[in-house]
Amino acid sequence: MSIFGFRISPSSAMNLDTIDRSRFEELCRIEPDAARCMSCGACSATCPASEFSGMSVRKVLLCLQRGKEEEAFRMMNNCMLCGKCTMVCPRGINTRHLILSICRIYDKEDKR
Amino acid sequence: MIYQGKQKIWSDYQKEIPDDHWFYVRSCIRQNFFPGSERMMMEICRNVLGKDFYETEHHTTCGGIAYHCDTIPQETAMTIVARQFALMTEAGYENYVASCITSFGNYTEILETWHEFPELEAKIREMLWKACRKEFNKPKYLAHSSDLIYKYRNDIAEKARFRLVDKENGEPLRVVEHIGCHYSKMFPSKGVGGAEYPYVLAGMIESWGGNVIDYPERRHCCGYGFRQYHVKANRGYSLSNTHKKFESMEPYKPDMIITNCPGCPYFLDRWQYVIAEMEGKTYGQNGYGIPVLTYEEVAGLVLGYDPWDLGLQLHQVAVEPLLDKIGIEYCAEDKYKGLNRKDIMRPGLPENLKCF
Amino acid sequence: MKEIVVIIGGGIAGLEAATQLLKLGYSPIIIEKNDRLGGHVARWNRLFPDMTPAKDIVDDLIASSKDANIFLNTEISFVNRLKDSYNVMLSNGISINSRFILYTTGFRLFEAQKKEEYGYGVYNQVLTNADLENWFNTDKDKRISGKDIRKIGFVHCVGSRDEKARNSQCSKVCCITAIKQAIEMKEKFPESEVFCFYMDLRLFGKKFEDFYTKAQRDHGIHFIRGRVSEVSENINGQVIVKAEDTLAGKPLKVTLDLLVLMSGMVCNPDSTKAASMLHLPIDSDGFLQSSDNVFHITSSPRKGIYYAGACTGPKTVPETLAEARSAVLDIHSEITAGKK
Amino acid sequence: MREIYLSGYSNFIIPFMIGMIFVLSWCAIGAVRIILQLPADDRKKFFLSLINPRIMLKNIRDWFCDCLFHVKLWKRNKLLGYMHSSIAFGWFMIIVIGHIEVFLYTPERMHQVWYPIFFRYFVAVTENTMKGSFFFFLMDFFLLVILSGIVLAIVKRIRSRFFGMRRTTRASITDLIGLYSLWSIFPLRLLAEGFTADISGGSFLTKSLNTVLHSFLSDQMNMLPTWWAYSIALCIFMCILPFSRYMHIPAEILLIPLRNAGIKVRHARKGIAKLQVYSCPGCGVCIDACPMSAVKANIKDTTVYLNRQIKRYNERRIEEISDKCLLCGKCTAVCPVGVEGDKMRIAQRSLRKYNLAPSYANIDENILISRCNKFVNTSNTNVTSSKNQKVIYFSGCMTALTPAISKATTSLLQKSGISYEIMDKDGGICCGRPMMTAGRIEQAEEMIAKNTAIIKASGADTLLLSCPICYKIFKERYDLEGIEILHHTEFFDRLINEGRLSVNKEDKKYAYHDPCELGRGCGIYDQPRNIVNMAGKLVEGEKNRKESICCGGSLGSLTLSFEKRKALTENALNNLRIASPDTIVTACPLCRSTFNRYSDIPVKDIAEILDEATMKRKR
Repeated sequence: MSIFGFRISPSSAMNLDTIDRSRFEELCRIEPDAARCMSCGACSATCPASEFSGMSVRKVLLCLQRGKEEEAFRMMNNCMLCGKCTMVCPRGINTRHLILSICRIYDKEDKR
Repeated sequence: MIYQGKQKIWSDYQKEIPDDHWFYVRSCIRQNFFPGSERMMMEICRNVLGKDFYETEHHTTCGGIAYHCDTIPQETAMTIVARQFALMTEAGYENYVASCITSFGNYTEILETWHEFPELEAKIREMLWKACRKEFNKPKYLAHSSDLIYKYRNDIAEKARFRLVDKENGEPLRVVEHIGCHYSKMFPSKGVGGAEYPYVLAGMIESWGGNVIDYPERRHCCGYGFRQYHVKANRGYSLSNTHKKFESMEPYKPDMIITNCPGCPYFLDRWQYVIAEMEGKTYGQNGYGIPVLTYEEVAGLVLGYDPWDLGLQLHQVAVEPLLDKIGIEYCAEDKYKGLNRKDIMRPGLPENLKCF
Repeated sequence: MKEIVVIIGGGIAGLEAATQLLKLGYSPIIIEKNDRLGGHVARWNRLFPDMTPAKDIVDDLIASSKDANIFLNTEISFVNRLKDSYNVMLSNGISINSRFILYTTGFRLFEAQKKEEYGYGVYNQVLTNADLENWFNTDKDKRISGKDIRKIGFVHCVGSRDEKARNSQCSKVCCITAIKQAIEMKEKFPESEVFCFYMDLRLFGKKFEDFYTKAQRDHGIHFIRGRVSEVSENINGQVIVKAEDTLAGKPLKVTLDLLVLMSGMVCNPDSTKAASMLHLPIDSDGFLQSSDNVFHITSSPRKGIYYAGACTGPKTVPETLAEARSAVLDIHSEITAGKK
Repeated sequence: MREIYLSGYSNFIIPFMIGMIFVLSWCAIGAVRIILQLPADDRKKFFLSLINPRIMLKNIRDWFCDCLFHVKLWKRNKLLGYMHSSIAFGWFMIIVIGHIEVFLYTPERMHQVWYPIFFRYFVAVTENTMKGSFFFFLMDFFLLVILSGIVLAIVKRIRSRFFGMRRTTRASITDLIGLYSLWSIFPLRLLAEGFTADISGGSFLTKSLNTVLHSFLSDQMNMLPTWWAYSIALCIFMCILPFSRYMHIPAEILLIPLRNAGIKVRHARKGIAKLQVYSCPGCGVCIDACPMSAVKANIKDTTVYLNRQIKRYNERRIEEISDKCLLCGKCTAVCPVGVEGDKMRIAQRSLRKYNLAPSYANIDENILISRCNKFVNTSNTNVTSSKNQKVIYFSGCMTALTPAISKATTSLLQKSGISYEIMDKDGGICCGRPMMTAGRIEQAEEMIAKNTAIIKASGADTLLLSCPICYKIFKERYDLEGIEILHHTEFFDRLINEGRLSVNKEDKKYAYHDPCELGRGCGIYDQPRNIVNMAGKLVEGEKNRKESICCGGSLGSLTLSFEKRKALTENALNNLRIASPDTIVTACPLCRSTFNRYSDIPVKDIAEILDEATMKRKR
């Protein structure tokens, strides 16, 4: 194999054909409201942890749906479970339990 | 794929192309990459079809690459182009044909800009006059040289010795057509067949007996992208795009790729070697690559010209399997003999990509 | 003698106007260029938000307006303006004198093949909302029937809010139609995954938001905020859709078995033609221009000429019906005011 | 008194002895296990408490008051109190007097455990003495007391509404067996003693019964079956006891000294937690108390059912029940035996395994410190600053969503001329209580450590809090030596008392709602009421103070969905509306926003009304 000094970079596209959404579906079974997010961003704006780790429930949900789990975990790292997002959610999503459920279902190590 | 649907779109994007009397301008880089191509264009148009094609040694670059790389302002590019038009006017021609896709795109863009902003055209006229005391008329018709081969495709097919079919079973060859981005993506109405499903190369392939294959990444850029390839840090990105195209066309088992742009055939050809060396993957059959040819080369092949006179030995991917499939005779020993049988030396062979 | 009112267009607006005019004791004349009544709604299967069968609505309207004079397969050859009335010449040679003309010329569905990048008419598995409704009605479409449909995509705003397609207006009903059809498809193919590609979700009407919530939670329909940029076909004949997920800020692609394009409402060239005969003003969006867009949406600037329904812009079914009634009331008040 | 049988033995005592040995060994083993399960430091604490006379005295008092007299129940419901204490105390007295009789008349039989129980069978009366009649009377009297209690129990079983209980627990099958065997013990005893009363002697009850029985049953042989039946009933009751709710009788005896020793729930299923589960008598007082019971579907999620499910190891239901709870603490407040429903649930939650664990190590507290160590010096000449107090005000996450509270609070601070700084005006770290209630103790501790560092570095001497949720954890878990932790109600009450805030009473009726975390959580009931009384007329809700009803917005519940909370909030609002107040006043940002969502009466924080009431003066 020759060394050229550059490589084929992996595609940045999210390929929905290859993303494994089984855990997200599991999450939706426990938290049917997870699917009801309309991405308004109120949760992100009010989150005290967003300052530290860029936490945003909206983005977490989206990342999990689009196979960007690592990104979601990174954001969730500073979640304090304070419940401000629950208070401001216009759809009344129980974000606190949602976050706890994510913490239970998903696993950093386990790459399904 | 619904063929009638595409035909309907093609019928919407018909371009008027005069039959004769063209002022021909060459590409800056094609002569280095595929030296046989432009020569073959002249050969076919002048000698085979007997058309009037004029070219002058005084023409320069169109400034397209510099313009797209943001190194010169558009006015500069316009003045360069204005000078080319002046050469055409001086020579007494009205139809302007460019060999290069980027030039063609550049000319189209400039003519459209002048059309929208006549004051800019006046300014350029003034600048050209100040710079070299020349005046010009805008070309009446602007074409890319593939437009002309498209126009003459049936004449060529009549005179052809070979067709793009498998000589063993008469099956049409599976041909990938790749259109240069600047051909019609900017101005769909200026290309034959529009931007989504351009017909220019597809028409040639159909006339010459091949079968066009439509793969998902058909519209995707070859990966050249001036700003990508020329900066080494971005070169991987350039390669990735080509890789994406090949991955996408692979299941269709193409026999060959026809292109109409200076950069595309070069990158589609050479990157196959790089991918083979990096990943060990080849896209042709039996460890070969997929031969990438310019439309002039294909025209030359079907007309029966000697492959080595067309410069096919300068391709990275071996063309011999394709020639065998069509049944074009060639002399393997003569591959690396140049003009007057002068030895041009054999290149070293790659590890993973099968070549001769 | 009964006052004659000429109604141009036999869609739901025309039929409802005729019904109301009959009730008020006038003599409506419906001129319809097609061989059937009911317009676009007659081709639809069920209507949001109550999933009312469209056929019921159209049948009711046809039944209630059966006493009107109806000319099918008829177009307007020309209209002359007389002193205080209009002379309408029909293609079948009949000439009508009337003081009132009601335009219920409606809209035309955007021709999806104009968005070449979506490949309607080029790729097998791409169809429009109208095709899908047709399939719901007839169960005949070789693109769907008998196929193993596992992934379905809906592209919102096809030809709407698109300067390139020369329609900058929002077609108003496509979002909710897409959600309705997505739910219906999910019900027909419970194992399938459904993706809706939207730019904005405009769910303004009564119960529309409930539909959205239902689609999200009960049917697990995926909403992706991003406009589909191009569609291609793979070797199995499936379509590959590319879009940017603008919320994630990342490009995205997905292979689908079926792609439904939500063709929007655009102005009907026939209504433009009919309007030009009387030099009625056309709005910048190509639809007929009302006297004003707040108070007199059903009035034209010209005396005796009224509009109802989607000829003045995209409308929902209830809005169209309401406008038809409102226009009839306008006509009625003008007639009774004249008598005094 | 003389003995009839030389052996002092009859076969019918076998069932009783089986039951007795079984239940005693079961309880002994259980008690040892529970004590062994305690963490070592807790165990030590427990043993030390047993030799502490003050605690021991308290234990004895509690044993009598709680186990025998059911004082708490009496306070709550007289009829229910009587029912329970009649049976418990009556039985206790019968056992005690039985032993006294044995001790007096047949001291050599003291070692035969069954003897006092079946005393009347083994002895015959020889002479009528005053002393003897007295004991006979006492025995019959207490038997009557018990029987009256049992009659009430039967009535309660049929019509619980009669006792003012809207809802009661649904008994399990073992409970029913225990119940029926318990009910049958004393009538059977009466019957048995009735049969033998002519030989063994008796008093008004047994003697009269004996006469009645003899009138149609001449044969004394009937007496043996009844003694058998009595013994069997005792056996059934004692054998079913460990598996029924009657386990609470022995469990409570151990729970009282453990509680008095100050031992807290530290493990969800072991030690005192296990003991609390078994101490639950299943009386169902918590059902009516629970704010969630406003919706019928939630009844099965009350503490009594949690205890039952824990006994059954039904993990799915345990999780459901413990996650749903609002943690308002009302069940704990009303529980007659002292089961801590809220703490138990947090403990259950802490058992949960999470794959992802947040960490706050990346948060640089220095940035946060630099935001909050510049104290605003308010120069209010109207008030003389007595001491150079530096107040750090932690408004908390929830107050960030109710800026009216923090605005009023800072305004009051300025009015009273206090030098203050807002700790989290540009965002900060959560107090950790919400994380704690979710059972993620480790994460909460991490937040606590960060906040402690920030507060200590700020240089403040007082930490002022608007939010009772924060207040509770700051009080309980933070180690802020030298810094006084105050809720704003305490702080403002003090300022008023010190004369630093002068309040103009307004002609308004304020209903004060006790926030769960502030009232039951931290025991602060009076200071807010003082403030409200200063600012206007205080009226109370139907249920108030310890009995106050949770607003329904609590962060404690993990699973209760938004739409299902509405009914709870409306129920709590109805409770406050009873005195038709002009304004509902609370002292918690979460209660305030929850009530505001559904209330037709304005809802304000105590700081707001105080700010308004002090504003007038300046004009």
